[in-house]
Amino acid sequence: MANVLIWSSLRSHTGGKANLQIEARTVRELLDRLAETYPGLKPQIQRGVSVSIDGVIFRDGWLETLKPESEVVLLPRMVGG
Amino acid sequence: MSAVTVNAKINGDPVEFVCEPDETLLDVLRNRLGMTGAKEGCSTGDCGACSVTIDGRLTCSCLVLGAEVEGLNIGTIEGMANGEKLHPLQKKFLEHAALQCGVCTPGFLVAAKSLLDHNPKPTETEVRFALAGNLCRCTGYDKIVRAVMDAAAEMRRA
Amino acid sequence: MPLDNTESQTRKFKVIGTRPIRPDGIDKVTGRARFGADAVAPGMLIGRVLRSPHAHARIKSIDYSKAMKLAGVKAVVTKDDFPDKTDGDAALYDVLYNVMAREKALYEGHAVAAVAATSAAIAKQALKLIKVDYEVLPHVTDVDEAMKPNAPVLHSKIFTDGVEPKPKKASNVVRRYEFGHGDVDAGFKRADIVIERHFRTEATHQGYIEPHACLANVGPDGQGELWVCTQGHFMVRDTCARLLGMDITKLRVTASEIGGGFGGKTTVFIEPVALALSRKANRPVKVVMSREEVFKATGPTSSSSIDVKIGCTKDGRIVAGDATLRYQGGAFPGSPVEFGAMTAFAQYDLENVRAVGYDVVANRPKQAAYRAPGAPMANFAVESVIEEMAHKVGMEPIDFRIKNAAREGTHSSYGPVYGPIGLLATLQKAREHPHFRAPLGKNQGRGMACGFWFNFGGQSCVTLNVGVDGTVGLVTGSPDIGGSRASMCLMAAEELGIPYDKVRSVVADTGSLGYNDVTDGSRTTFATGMACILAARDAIKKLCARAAQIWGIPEDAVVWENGHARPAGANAGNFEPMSLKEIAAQAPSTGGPIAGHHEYSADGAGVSFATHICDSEVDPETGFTKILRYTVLQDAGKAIHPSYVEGQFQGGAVQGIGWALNEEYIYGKDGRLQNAGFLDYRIPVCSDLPMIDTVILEIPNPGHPYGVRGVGETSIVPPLAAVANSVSAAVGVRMTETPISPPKLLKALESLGGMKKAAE
Amino acid sequence: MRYERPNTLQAASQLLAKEKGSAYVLAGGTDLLVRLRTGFVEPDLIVDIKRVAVTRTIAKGATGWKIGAAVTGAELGENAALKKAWPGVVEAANLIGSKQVQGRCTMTGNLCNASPAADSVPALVAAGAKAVIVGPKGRRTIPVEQVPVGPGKTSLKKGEIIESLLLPARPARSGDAYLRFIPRTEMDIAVVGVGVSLTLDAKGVVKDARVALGAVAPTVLLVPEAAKAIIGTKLDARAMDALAAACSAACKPIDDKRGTKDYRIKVAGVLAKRAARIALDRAKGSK
Repeated sequence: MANVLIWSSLRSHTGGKANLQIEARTVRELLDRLAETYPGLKPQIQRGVSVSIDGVIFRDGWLETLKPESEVVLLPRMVGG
Repeated sequence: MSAVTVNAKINGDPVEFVCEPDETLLDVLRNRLGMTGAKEGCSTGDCGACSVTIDGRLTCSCLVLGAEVEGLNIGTIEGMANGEKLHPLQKKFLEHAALQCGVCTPGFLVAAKSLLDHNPKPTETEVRFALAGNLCRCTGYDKIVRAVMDAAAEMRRA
Repeated sequence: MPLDNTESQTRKFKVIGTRPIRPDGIDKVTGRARFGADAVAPGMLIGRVLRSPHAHARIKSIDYSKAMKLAGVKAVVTKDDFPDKTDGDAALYDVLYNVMAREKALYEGHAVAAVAATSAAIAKQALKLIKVDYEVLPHVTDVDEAMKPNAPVLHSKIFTDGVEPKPKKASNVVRRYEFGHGDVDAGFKRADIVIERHFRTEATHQGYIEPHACLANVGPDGQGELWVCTQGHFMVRDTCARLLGMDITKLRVTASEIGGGFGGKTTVFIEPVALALSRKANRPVKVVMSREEVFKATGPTSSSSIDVKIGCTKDGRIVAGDATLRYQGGAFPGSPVEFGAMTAFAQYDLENVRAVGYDVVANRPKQAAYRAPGAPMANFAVESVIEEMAHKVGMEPIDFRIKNAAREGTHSSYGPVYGPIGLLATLQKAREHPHFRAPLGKNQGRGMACGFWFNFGGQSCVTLNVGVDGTVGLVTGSPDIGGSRASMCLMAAEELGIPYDKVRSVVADTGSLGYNDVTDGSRTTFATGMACILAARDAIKKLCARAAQIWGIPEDAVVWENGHARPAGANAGNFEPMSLKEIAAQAPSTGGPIAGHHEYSADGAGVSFATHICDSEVDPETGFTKILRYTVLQDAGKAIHPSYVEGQFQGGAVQGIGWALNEEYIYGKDGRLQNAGFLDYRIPVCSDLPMIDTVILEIPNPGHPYGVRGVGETSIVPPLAAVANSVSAAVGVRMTETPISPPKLLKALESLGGMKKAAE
Repeated sequence: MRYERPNTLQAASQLLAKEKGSAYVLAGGTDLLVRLRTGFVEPDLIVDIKRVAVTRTIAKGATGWKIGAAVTGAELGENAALKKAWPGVVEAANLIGSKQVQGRCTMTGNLCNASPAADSVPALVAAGAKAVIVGPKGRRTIPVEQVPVGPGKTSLKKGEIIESLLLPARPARSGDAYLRFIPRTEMDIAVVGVGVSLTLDAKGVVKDARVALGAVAPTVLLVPEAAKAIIGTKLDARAMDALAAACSAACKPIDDKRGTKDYRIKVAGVLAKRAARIALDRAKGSK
């Protein structure tokens, strides 16, 4: 079970929870599970998210594999200048 | 509009061109003569990217009508190197990495050459004020000033 | 990650870290380099765009029949030529709407029509013959005004997202973001000192010297070509093709040399218009923006209004940080407020932190990314309060920052836990730097600030072709905005073990290479550079295989060392090492061409921190601020070409100095931009500045084989606060609005004088 | 649009007088070309006067200096004798734009552009300069402060051209100076400009002075009250304060993108003092 941290303003869609335990092997699975479990998160996920897995930022890495103890932080999709 | 025929010299070579009376020298160089080394950054004389010399005097080619240069000698970036041999300023700009995107570079080189033609031993402050009419957004000017000072030193040694 | 990156700690480099001449250098010092506006095509038409003079207006009708009758006019396009093909993609629809206004013009300068004619003069004349019937609507350009309940509403479909309950009334507030952890209210209860301040920053423009320019050529068969100055020609291709209903691969886009971008050339403006005109006229069409158009219709930054509250204990430990940020991002959703909120406190190790951001629309041009988008404004606010707080606690600001600095293991304000980071190293180096102890005179002051940016990787695709003479052609798809071709060559040369001057790097068009993300996010040297390394390793594998075949030994019995294939050991056989050149010479008769390739999406870019020190002198009678000395200390991970790393530090710092002191978008009551030119939009000139000293720190990024981190963006983050803090140190006033223009500073000095008199 | 390049001012004047549409004189062109480019003006005729020899020369005579209308800023700066006689005027002219602009711009153009913020104009007004005008009805000479009558407007009549500017011979024990405030160090339009010219008596008392302000009213202002505040003084602190107060009081500025009313009023006084100090030092240094 990956430990997923979501940013504060998304918590209204998760019943106030900041930490979510999600069973997923890849980032893509994780995002799918999140959208299924918490439909309120779907628009943001569709708009685009990046993730940090154990401190390393992945802008698009949907196929990145997750370890059971991975800490995944959801981030708005990264942009740069 | 009645087009004007103009005979002038560019980098010492004779040219004849026809232009509309409201065309700038920059338009003529770029669009009629295919000399795109001078760049249009603003068309209001505020950025210096279109710098040329007219009879040795530095100016912005966007502030000159093509029709005005009858009988005059225009100096552009295309005439700066001597055959294969780069001008010391060109060489030093490369060595000092005094360009990033490079769009302001022709204007800086023409302006810097004009400075060194008049003042072979400028101080840093003199370089900075002489080049104040050339905008660079990439470098913060540091390496440009160093390159000009270094080129001046090399030219004095030569 | 297939890479063994531990070598970045110990590897002895041969060419990495040297400062060779860039491959595009000669072209750029001789005027031969071809930028966006330098291309021509046979039979080329000139395109011009008609723009709204109103900040907010309903477009009732557009009549261009007279324009079409003008001799020499070959095509006119309006919104009708851009049917909505965005298929529910809201962000893409906004791009479409920004490219050509639809039911409303949303800002002064919004494109409403365009013409293509046989000359610039005719095109200009034709624009005057287009009749647009506008119904002028009330407008709003200020962020705080735009958030008020009675403000003119730009979009009837925006109902603030992220607030409960969801509003029933449309407004200009697009979305609310919140980041952070801990309990800030509890934190503030433990605080001995609390400082709360309000800040405002005006919008600034990226200010690249080269205006947007492109040359489009589309035929009736649906195939097209586009020459364009952009930070990402693959992005341009995909976006234009989708907007215009073209097949993506039938549009070939070539990136010209690009005269600066800084984030401003990461989207499309005139490109779809030029393509549509070309398609309609069946002729090549060139469109070049004027400087005025660049200011009025391309991406400035957000303007912002920010509240910051920080609490700390008597001994200087921050116990809570709280910020509310409101960014106006122009006429469409998407201000970078979330990045402001994420980065505001990223440089500190905080138990309790909260940052709330509001994305707001207003009648201004759609903001575009600008170097570390969203971060400088937030940093200005937080680092100003930090400096003030340090003084209040009675600590040196640098000690206060060191005490509270984020470090490896810190739970960052935006979520993840930091790996090895270089913030403390930059602070410690700053303290040791001679600048830090240099004497100051009257009305002079020293300020500092620390800044952060994420950096990211993204998609890159690289091909490396070995020539029969042993030279190497490196094909990348990342437009080179600051000398990156030199860095790419260095990395390939390092891997292959050949001299730098045996590698030539070109930026390929979209028909010649797989997709490459935009050159942004400080990603190119990191991500495309790593692809170069991996493409070189792929080529090495093939070179070794070729040597193995020639020698008649197994492939795995050959290793690559110092530019040579050699048998792996005594058992492999006794053969003289073969150089790359020798193998290449035999390529035609030993199996054909040898090439390496790599395509991927890179991640693990590694965050970057910087500390800036600024000395300034204020003329107390005029409010003029002169920057006397400036030092940038930043972690680069590993500097591939140190000159261009320094260049990024210096350029970003000076853009930040401009933002701090003089750059701003000035709007009249009519909602029109009053300073759309380089005369009154005052970017720093050469005589405004001292040399910008740089210190490159190299704390290797474990996510890159050489340890590279992105370096392009962090340098614009700290200057706003560093300058403001130096002004405060010089003359004792705390400036909370940028730009710190002379009239504002003089006014502040006068009210300080008044307060001092009152106190006496 | 037609472009004409006559060899005499009479011919130029006739061309301008005869033109039914809009006609403009071109000397340096640093303002005209910007307006042309931005569509602010759409001339039917441009008359380039640079082939008229008298417009290209700087002449020193018994009564003073005659500076041709097409003499560039760079040429002024290279004329050591003029620079020594009227350093404030030359410095002011040399502040216009960049080195590139200096290669083209002229003081007469600066005057005829009639911007209240023109850098050379307060210095010329303080120096007591006059404009020699050639027109269909002959020649006339007027003080330069009478040329601009409002932003972008001059008192020149159709067909009239300024041939040259006259500066008096430098009196003994006199000096002039011009200072402006800009937010950057170069390339900006003056937010406030102050020109001061003064003459001392043998005891070092100011016996004559002229003070002019730029960018604080619709036209450049000659401020007699400011001159009065320093005449008869040795420019001690009290006189300086009186000078500053008189300058600030004379300002009728507007709030605009370059500065606020309050700012201009305050800084006019600050710069007046600083310019007066420089003019004083120059007067003391000159024989």
